[in-house]
Amino acid sequence: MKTKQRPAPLGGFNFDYIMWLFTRLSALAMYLIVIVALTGALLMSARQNMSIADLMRWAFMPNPNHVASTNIPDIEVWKTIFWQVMAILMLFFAGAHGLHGLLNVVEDYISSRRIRMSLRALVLVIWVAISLIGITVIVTS
Amino acid sequence: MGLKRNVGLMEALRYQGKGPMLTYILHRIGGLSIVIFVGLHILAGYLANHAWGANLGIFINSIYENWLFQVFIFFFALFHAINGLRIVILDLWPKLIEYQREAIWLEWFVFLPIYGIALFVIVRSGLGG
Amino acid sequence: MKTHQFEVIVVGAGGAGLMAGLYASRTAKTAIITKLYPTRSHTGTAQGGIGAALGSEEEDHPEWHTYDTVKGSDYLGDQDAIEFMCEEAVQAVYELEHMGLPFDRTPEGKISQRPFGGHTNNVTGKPVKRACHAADRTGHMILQTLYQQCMKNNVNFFDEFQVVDLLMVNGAAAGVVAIELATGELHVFHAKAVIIATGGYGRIWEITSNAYAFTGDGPAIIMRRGLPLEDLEFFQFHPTGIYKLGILITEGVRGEGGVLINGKGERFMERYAPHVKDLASRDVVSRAIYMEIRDGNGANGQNYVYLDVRPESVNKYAALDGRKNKDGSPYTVTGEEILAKLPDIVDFCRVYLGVDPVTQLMPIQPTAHYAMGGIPTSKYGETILDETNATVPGLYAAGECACVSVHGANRLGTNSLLDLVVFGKHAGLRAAEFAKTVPFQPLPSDPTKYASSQFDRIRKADGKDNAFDIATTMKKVMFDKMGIFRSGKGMEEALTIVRALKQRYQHVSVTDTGKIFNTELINVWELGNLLDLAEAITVSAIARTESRGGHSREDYPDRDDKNWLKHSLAWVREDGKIDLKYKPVVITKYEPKVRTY
Amino acid sequence: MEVTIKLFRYNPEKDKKPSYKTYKLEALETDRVLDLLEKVKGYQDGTLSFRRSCAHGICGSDAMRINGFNRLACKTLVRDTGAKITVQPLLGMRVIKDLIVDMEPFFEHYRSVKPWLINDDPEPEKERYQSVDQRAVFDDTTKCILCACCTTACPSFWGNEQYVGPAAIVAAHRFIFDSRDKAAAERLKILNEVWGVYRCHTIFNCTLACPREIQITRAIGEVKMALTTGKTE
Ligand SMILES: Cc1cc2nc3c(=O)[nH]c(=O)nc-3n(C[C@H](O)[C@H](O)[C@H](O)COP(=O)(O)OP(=O)(O)OC[C@H]3O[C@@H](n4cnc5c(N)ncnc54)[C@H](O)[C@@H]3O)c2cc1C
Ligand code: HEM
Ligand code: SF4
Ligand code: F3S
Ligand code: FES
Repeated sequence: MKTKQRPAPLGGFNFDYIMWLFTRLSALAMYLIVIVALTGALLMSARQNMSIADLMRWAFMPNPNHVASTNIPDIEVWKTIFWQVMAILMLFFAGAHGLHGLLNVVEDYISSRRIRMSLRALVLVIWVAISLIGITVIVTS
Repeated sequence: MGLKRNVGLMEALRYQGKGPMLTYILHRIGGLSIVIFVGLHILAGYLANHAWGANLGIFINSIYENWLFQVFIFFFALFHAINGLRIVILDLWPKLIEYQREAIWLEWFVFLPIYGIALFVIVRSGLGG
Repeated sequence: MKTHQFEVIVVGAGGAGLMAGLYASRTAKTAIITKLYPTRSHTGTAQGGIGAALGSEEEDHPEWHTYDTVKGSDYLGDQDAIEFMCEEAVQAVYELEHMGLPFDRTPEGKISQRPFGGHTNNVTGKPVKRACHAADRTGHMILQTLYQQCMKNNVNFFDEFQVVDLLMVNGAAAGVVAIELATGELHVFHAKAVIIATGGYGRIWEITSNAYAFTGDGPAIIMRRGLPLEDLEFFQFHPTGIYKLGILITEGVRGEGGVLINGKGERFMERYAPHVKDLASRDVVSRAIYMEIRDGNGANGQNYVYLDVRPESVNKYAALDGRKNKDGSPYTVTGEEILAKLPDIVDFCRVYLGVDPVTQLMPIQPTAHYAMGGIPTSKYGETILDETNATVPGLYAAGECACVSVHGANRLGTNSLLDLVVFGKHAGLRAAEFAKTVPFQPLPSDPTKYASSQFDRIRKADGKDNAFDIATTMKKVMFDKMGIFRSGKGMEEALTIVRALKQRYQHVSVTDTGKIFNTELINVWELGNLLDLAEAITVSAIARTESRGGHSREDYPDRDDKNWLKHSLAWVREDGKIDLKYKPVVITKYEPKVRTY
Repeated sequence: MEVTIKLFRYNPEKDKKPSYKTYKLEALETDRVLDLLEKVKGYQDGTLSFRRSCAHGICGSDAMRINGFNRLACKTLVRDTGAKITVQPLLGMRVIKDLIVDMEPFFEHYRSVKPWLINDDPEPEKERYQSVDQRAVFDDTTKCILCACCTTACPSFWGNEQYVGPAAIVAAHRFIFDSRDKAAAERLKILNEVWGVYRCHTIFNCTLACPREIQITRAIGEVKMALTTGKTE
């Protein structure tokens, strides 16, 4: 005695839905990156040479800049393509997550559709700008 | 006739929302402070590399170096990360919401010692010890 | 003053009103006027279930249901109407299911049913599973489902409009006058047909399971307009209300195997109803509790006894009674099952008593519960004018405020929800049909005159008396003297006091002079309704010199079919005196017999 | 014991601004806050206005903020509140008078999710079958009494009254997960908008405030997951 299956709804691909999911998934991705960066840092003997603040800075943004001023004897292993890619990934996730978060907070209080759409455009521009700048910083340092 | 719909910030904050409402407020403040700071920091990193903006860049970076600021930002960053994980888990596996009360306990249980240690380290180095 | 025009006006948005509105709106332009948001209606509190002989779990027939209802009514119910209701019951429940009502289910996926007081297998005499239920919030689900269907079908609602007067022109209903609570403004609703479904009036009594809103507005309005009310002396006291608060503990608790225990720890219902014991009909159980208390067997010497639904007691007594599951295994329950089947009851006990029924006893006492009497109607909801069963054109009534009479002298549990659905539907259909055949009556020249005069009187009174005091006194005296057991002397005393209260009521005024949500004014007006009804109830009861169903007299302990197998009709005359007349009971198949359980 | 009850008062016909008035009265530990309001109205100040009906937590009329937290006055005992009680109207609604707020926007949101069974198949002669498990999936959300305790406790709703609010999502959940209903897709579409489920930030104020102890946040979570997976079983 099974009742007939109803037509299953589509996941409804709109901005709100995608960003909702993205926020959660990017959060998980950031965790992953942080863990990889932390493990990497420890493997690269950060334990003896780094303050906790520097370690955190590295974990959240594995960018050679962030460890340049520490007591690490050999900075070269920290300056690889691998870590640059990780840093860019982190930048991508954190940037999109954070800026959308900002937008999300504002949207909670904005009723007008026009303003909402303009803000979204604005945030997109900021995101692209920040990302470009960020990438420049990462690759040039 | 009647009053306008009015929810002032203070009125809202005075609602006796218990544990989860507090985490929401902290999460929100935390998220916002991180984006703003991270944004500035990236800018600073860029500026510091160019002679025309080096001063500003260095100034912003020096805020970060300040231990008082670290006490603040580390609190929110850590809290945002741990609380965010709770939200992600509860959102993606609604069945677990049955344990939401425990989740909040657990969250503080994880957060406090980590932050405690970090606080100790930051303050000690901040006070030049 | 604003005027609206609809073909059919339904007053009240409980189960009966919504059902009527839903059906009337299919063909006629209909509006439902309600003083509460529809979902706040009292139907939402009904717990146990709705009766219908579906036979989803065991053999059952509408004829058995009919017989049980006739017997339950102490033979005062009109048998043609009862037969009609019990036949329609089955389809009515399926219809509710189709509308989306989330009934509990049997393992096969059918509508789940449970035993209820007075419902029996006519062959074995054992309780039968007839109450279709959705946990212990069946009424809530009926109310929600019907409201949802009304929204789906775009029925017009006037929420928080309180009807205060009925307009009659040329002996026919012409509309109603209502006060919009949010503005205090009077609105006239011009209609071809009016359906009254305002619910009961249990707030007359001190200990009651009824809502604050149960102030008998409909019957009181009808009475003031010179129409009769039927069988007012019959009011049901439910055996199990929470001690002092009166909040209802459903009979379903006993259906699931709970038992009543007196102060000595005995299961006393064995002595009063040897066959069905705790599942005897309500009047019988209430009287038994009262007698236990009177004999000094109350718990802790107080005026309450215990209801015991702890799994170990349930299992013990179920074994003693030889209660079996469908497959023949002995009936047992666990604490979790109790919790799953009666979640709200468990919650009430925890919140209001600080008692956990799974491990502790619940202190209970009988509580005023249900008005068997009310606006006399035919089985199609048409309001009856006099003892010849002539009807009032365009005026209909359904639900607890009406008296069809299917409940006679005592209603069986689950039959009220059934009454709402069946007669609500037919009243709606009839009213819409009628509206299609007649033109609008002209409105009287000053339609709001009578209504505003009532409010003006209250506003202008000298304010020497306090409404709250009057209400408290009325409730107390009605509970003491017009409760489960009555006597000629006691009732006379009650009548004197109620009449004195009515005099005092003339002095009650209001301090709130505003218009917007002047709940004080409304409450005082409602108190007037309660007082009027209390008087009519007492007068009707004094006249009936016998004991039958909900009306038990110590001075006339026996049923007297020779003189009293008849319905009473009460009119209030211009000068305020109450006239009584009588009309015969319809008997088809079932000759009155001695009633034992 | 003697209790002090501080009430939010506002009479639109007289007052420009709301104020608080304090009343003292005798009460038992087991008295409901609703009983106290009735007594204040009966003996001390007849102008006090509030809604109530059933007096035992089943009709949803008397939702208000008691000691800063959304509850039903008839389901809150003096035992729980202590001797000092503050009563305010629900937050985020227009106050009409004293403790009475305008419920229309709330019901508007409720109606917006089509809270009624939609199934265009021909009706069977008897009941539609539904297994015990299928019935259990949405049991929790059938308990809602539309009291608005949840929606008016939600910071997102405070922030913007266009958010449909937890109560509406609960109503939608009740039908989305009912195996007899065929319109889950339509409802999900409505909730998949800016003012739908995405204003919910898993704050839990709703769940904690619900007098019927409905796991509201869980229901909302299930709706969000239904949007992600397309599964409504
Ligand atoms: C606690 C409890 C449990 C019960 N359990 C069961 C059970 O298990 N099974 C069973 O069969 N029966 C049960 N009953 C009985 C049954 O629930 C009621 O008799 C029935 O719900 C009454 O329905 P109604 O539609 O007549 O009135 P209601 O549902 O009370 O509706 C009355 C409506 O009229 C409106 N109204 C009233 N006055 C006015 C006015 N002046 N102007 C405009 N509108 C007005 C109100 O707003 C309301 O909408 C129970 C009753 C109670 C109190
Ligand atoms: C591991 C790290 C992180 C986790 C687990 C995480 C998790 C989350 C989650 C789940 C949300 C959604 C909250 C909601 O919708 O209710 C969120 C929101 C947000 N996050 Fe993060 N986040 C992390 C890192 C960051 C970073 C690095 C930034 C800044 C760049 C950031 C900024 C924000 C902002 C601004 C919001 C919106 C706040 C709100 O809606 O209340 N987060 N975060
Ligand atoms: S979900 Fe709970 S709090 Fe919200 S309206 Fe329904 S019963 Fe009230
Ligand atoms: S309080 Fe509001 S944010 Fe979500 S979990 Fe409840 S709806
Ligand atoms: S009065 Fe009905 S819920 Fe409180």
